[in-house]
Amino acid sequence: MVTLTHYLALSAILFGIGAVGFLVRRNALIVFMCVELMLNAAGLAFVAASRYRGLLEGQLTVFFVLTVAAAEVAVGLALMVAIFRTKKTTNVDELSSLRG
Amino acid sequence: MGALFEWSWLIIAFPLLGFLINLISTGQTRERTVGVVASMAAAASFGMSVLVFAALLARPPEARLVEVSLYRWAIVPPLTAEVGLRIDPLSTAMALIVTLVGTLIHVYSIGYMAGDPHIRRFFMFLNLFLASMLLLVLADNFLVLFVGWELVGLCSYLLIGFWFEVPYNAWAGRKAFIVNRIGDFGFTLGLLLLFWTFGTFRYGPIFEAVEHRAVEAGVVTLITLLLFAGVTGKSAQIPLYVWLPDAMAGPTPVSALIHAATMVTAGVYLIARAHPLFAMAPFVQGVVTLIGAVTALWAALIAVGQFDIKRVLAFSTISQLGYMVAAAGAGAVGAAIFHLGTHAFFKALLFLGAGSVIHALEHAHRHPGDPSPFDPNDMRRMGGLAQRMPLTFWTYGIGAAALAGLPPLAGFWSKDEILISLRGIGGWATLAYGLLLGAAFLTAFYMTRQVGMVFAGSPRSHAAAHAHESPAVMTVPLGIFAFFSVVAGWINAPGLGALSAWLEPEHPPVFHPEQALLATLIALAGIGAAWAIYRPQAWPEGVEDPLRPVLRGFFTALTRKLYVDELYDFLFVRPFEKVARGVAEVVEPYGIDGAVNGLARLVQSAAGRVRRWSSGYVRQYGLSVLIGAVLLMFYILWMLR
Amino acid sequence: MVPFLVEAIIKSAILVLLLLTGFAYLTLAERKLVADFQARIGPNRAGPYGLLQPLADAVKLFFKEDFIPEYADRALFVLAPLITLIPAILIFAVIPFGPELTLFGYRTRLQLTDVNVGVLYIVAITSISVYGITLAGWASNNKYALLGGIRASAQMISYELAMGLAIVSVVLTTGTLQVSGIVEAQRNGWLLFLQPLAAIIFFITGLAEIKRAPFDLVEAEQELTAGYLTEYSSMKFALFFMAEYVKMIGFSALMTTFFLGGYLGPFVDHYPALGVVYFTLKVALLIFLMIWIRATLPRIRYDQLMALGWKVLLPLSLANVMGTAVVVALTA
Amino acid sequence: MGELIVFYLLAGIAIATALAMVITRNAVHSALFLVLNLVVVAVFYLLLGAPFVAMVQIAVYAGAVMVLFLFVIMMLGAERVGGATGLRWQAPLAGAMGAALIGGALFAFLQTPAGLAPAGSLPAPLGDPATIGERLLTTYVLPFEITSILLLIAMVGVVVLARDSRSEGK
Repeated sequence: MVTLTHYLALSAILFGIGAVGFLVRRNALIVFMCVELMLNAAGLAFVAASRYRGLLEGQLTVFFVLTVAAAEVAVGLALMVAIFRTKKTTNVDELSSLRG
Repeated sequence: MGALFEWSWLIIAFPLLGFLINLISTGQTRERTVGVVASMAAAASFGMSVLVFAALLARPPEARLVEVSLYRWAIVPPLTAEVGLRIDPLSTAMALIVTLVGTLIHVYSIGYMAGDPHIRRFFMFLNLFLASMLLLVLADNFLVLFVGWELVGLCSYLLIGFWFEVPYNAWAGRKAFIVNRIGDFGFTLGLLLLFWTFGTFRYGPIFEAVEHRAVEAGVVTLITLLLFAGVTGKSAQIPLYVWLPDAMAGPTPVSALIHAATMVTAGVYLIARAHPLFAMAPFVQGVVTLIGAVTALWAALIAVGQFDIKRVLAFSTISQLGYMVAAAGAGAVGAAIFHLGTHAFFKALLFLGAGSVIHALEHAHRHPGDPSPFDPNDMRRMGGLAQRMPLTFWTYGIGAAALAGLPPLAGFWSKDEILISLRGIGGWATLAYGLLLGAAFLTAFYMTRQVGMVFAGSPRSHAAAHAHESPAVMTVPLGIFAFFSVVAGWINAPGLGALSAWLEPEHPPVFHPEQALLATLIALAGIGAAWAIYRPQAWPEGVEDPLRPVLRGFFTALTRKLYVDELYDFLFVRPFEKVARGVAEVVEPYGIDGAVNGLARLVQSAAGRVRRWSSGYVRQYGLSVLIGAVLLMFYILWMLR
Repeated sequence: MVPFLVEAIIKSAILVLLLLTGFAYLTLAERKLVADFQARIGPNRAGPYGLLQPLADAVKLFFKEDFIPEYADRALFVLAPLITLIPAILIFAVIPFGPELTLFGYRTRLQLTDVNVGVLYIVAITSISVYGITLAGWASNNKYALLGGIRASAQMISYELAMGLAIVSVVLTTGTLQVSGIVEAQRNGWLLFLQPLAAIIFFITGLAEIKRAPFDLVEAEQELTAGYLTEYSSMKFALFFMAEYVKMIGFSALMTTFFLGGYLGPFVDHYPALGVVYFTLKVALLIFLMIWIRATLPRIRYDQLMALGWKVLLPLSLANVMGTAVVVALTA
Repeated sequence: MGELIVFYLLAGIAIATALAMVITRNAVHSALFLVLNLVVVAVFYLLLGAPFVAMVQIAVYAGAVMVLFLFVIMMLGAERVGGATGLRWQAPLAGAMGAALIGGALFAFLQTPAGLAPAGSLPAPLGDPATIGERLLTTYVLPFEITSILLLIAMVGVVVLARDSRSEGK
């Protein structure tokens, strides 16, 4: 019997992997992908909850998250291209000119 | 017909719309357009007032009260603030006076202000002024009335200081505003007390409660006293009248508007409006009546010693307001509003006439290119203008005669009614009656003096000798006002009594021939006395004022406005300035600045250490967030354990 | 559960088998037809009328050397042809080939699955079919290949928008996302007549999506040698080739389903098997049209391609969607 | 039972692809693993009775977002990133924190009995495109519109950001 807990646990694991990836990888593009993975994990939790509660709102939330993620990726990648043009790198550790 | 009342908010909306149109119009708009838009807005408001008035007139007298609820402003239990209009005889009468006078002044301003670089701002404020006053007048509760009251104060400040490039003008605007604030402070307290007592701001329930004696008389006494404090500010009564003479700093149409229609009448209107409250506090009624009467005499006295053509009129207004306040205080609301109306016409006439004179002198002075400093308001530099500006002279003469109370002009009837209403009461009212008779004499005196100095004799300056009549856009309103100054009194003449029937059907106006005779004699006496002193033949060459040798030191005191400004300066302004300087020199640099700087230094040193956390590494920030999230999660788990 | 699975497996098997032979003879048909258009004879040596030519080609490709460049990304280089082929085949899962009919006493629909999000499924699958080509280009580690791959994906992404919007017009008109529902909605008239603009846009964008002439810039020999195919040979090349032709069939099937009434035709209600015939005929007609276009029109330039996609087709399809929405809202 | 096997199989793939995505050195491979992960999650959506969201997930995420990623990676040639880092101590701490996060979450979910409840009988039209569409255009029409504006803003922003300032005015 697959329960909500199964899905929530899977979601938590995926989220955790995404979070660790975000903190460990230095390639800005992969860092970005890790954010997408985390969003995706959250989406899974939403849809699972939606199924087990019999509510549609979870799916709608995922729908909105998807569109927002699309917008975010577009802008983020454009930023990255712009940064690459001037800095010639996508290493996040070399993009630290806002150091205090 | 009832549907018309639903649209009565248009009376306020039209000038507001004019204000908005001129606000959003570009700087390139032609000045003519600006003035026409503003005047049309005022005229539309007047038209709407007439319609509402007619609709109300069509109703039977006992049904002449319509309350229009417009908008629920705020609900903060127990306070429900609603914006509503009260259409009743008093408010429509006021609205008619305000919009009629206001419209004519707008039209006049097109000519008077022509060429001013900031004419758009001027007309915007003028429209806003009118809208605020109408809001004040038409409101159905004290709160909205207060909003209008304050807006009127703001507009007066803006307009008195309209030519703020001259420091004196800005100072005069500030003075008007601050003096009004003092009165408003009492007014605000009165409103709070009112709400505390009655639990509402709406006129209807409050007056009903008063009628049923549902509240203690003591509280009402306090409330009315506090409200009266506001009145002394706005309607320029002792002790807060000092701002009005300085309000002459504004353009002349503004003075006319302030004196005739929009600003100073607000106080009288408030007393009339809150009449049921005042009726319950006989002590306050006595105070109001006496203060009004004393103000009337006091201001009339000062007016005798003034040389500025507008300043004389300003003190005259204070004096006439004293009449109205005294009448309203004595419960003669009809008489007070009657005088308010007639006064609006002839005072507007006088101001616009004075404006016409000033306008002419200024142009005549500027024309030959005389570089010497020249005050076009100074009556000592005038004289002999009757031949050069006949229209202005004749209309001005009518206004002066109306103000002096010569029958059958407007001032005669309304002043008479006030005097009669005070006669039968006895006690303090008799005292007030006496004072007002004295004031009537002085009124006739100083008006004759002014007419004599300005129009009679030979010119006493180059500019006066070369003055010309003003353009039609200025003289036509003069003619209209002159017409009203003649006939406005007949509306309430004995036997007709239309205004009284309209405002208070139960009190028809009474006419005592002997009173009328007495008043006429007093006025003639005043005119005669003034003419004896100021006729051109009696005026030797080189003498500044023939009255000075007669009164000697006292005349100097009169020209210095009886030293009241100096007294206030000594009593309030100087000590306040000392305290302020003390605060500025001691408390601020050491107390406040010290605290702020110390805090800043603390933050600075702390930031120096904290900024090392801001490493610029995105991943490190992310790690901080994750650590925070983990800690939070475990905290929640621990709490739920 | 189990009968459902069995049915699905049987259906899929038949489908794949049909597609594979269909693809093989499609290559022959194209060569023959183009030859005819160009007044040539075409392949005629292998078997009667060259009917065994596809077989000969297969044998030839099979025995070629399977070459992998040294600096290529080996895993992706191998996977790319598969990633290209699979979505092309997956499209057929929701296409109804005929109405419901009884076969061997078993009532079934000539459609693998009739999900209620069929149209979305089609959009989703088309959108991921970009991967194979892009990856093939990248994995080859070759400039021409990479440029070809990027060009291909840019082209496909650009035209996907207009294509999606054309499909939206169809969905708006029929009011369903179920593919069989769209077919059934055309009983009273093909959508080709109701939505002529959408049909034209769909056809043009479809040509670009499957990179047929005149949109075959990806393989523009003059500029890119063979584009993303440059480093491919032998069976892997054959897989790409196969994917191309399967996509051609798939697109024709989609066009038939969306605009030409799918399996509908005279007497189809009485003889359901006729539906398959109609369907096949319509698909064949469209394929003929595509070959005809290939033989007739020259290849357009890359900037012309982008301008056409973004400045003509996209606004047109947007306008069409808006117009359709207004009409639907007014008639509802 | 079959359901559980499917779940564990898919969950295994999901976790494996996620890990592979984080671990692999090559950004293109990372992106592809993420695509796989997204597709697996879409399959989960299908299992959970959300076909619409599943299709949108594939079309938007796999079809658009990740293609964009691949594009940028290939265009910038940013498959492998070089350069130094001043954060050597970060990786172990991040790993520990991630483990703590997963552990805490698992602990919390396993503790909560409500999560163990089986799926109730599913109302048939839940997740059906018509229902979702209706809900989006009635109850949630405001967020829906806001989202469309957001997309427009993103579009304009991207055009502004991506325009090469050097080629301006040509």
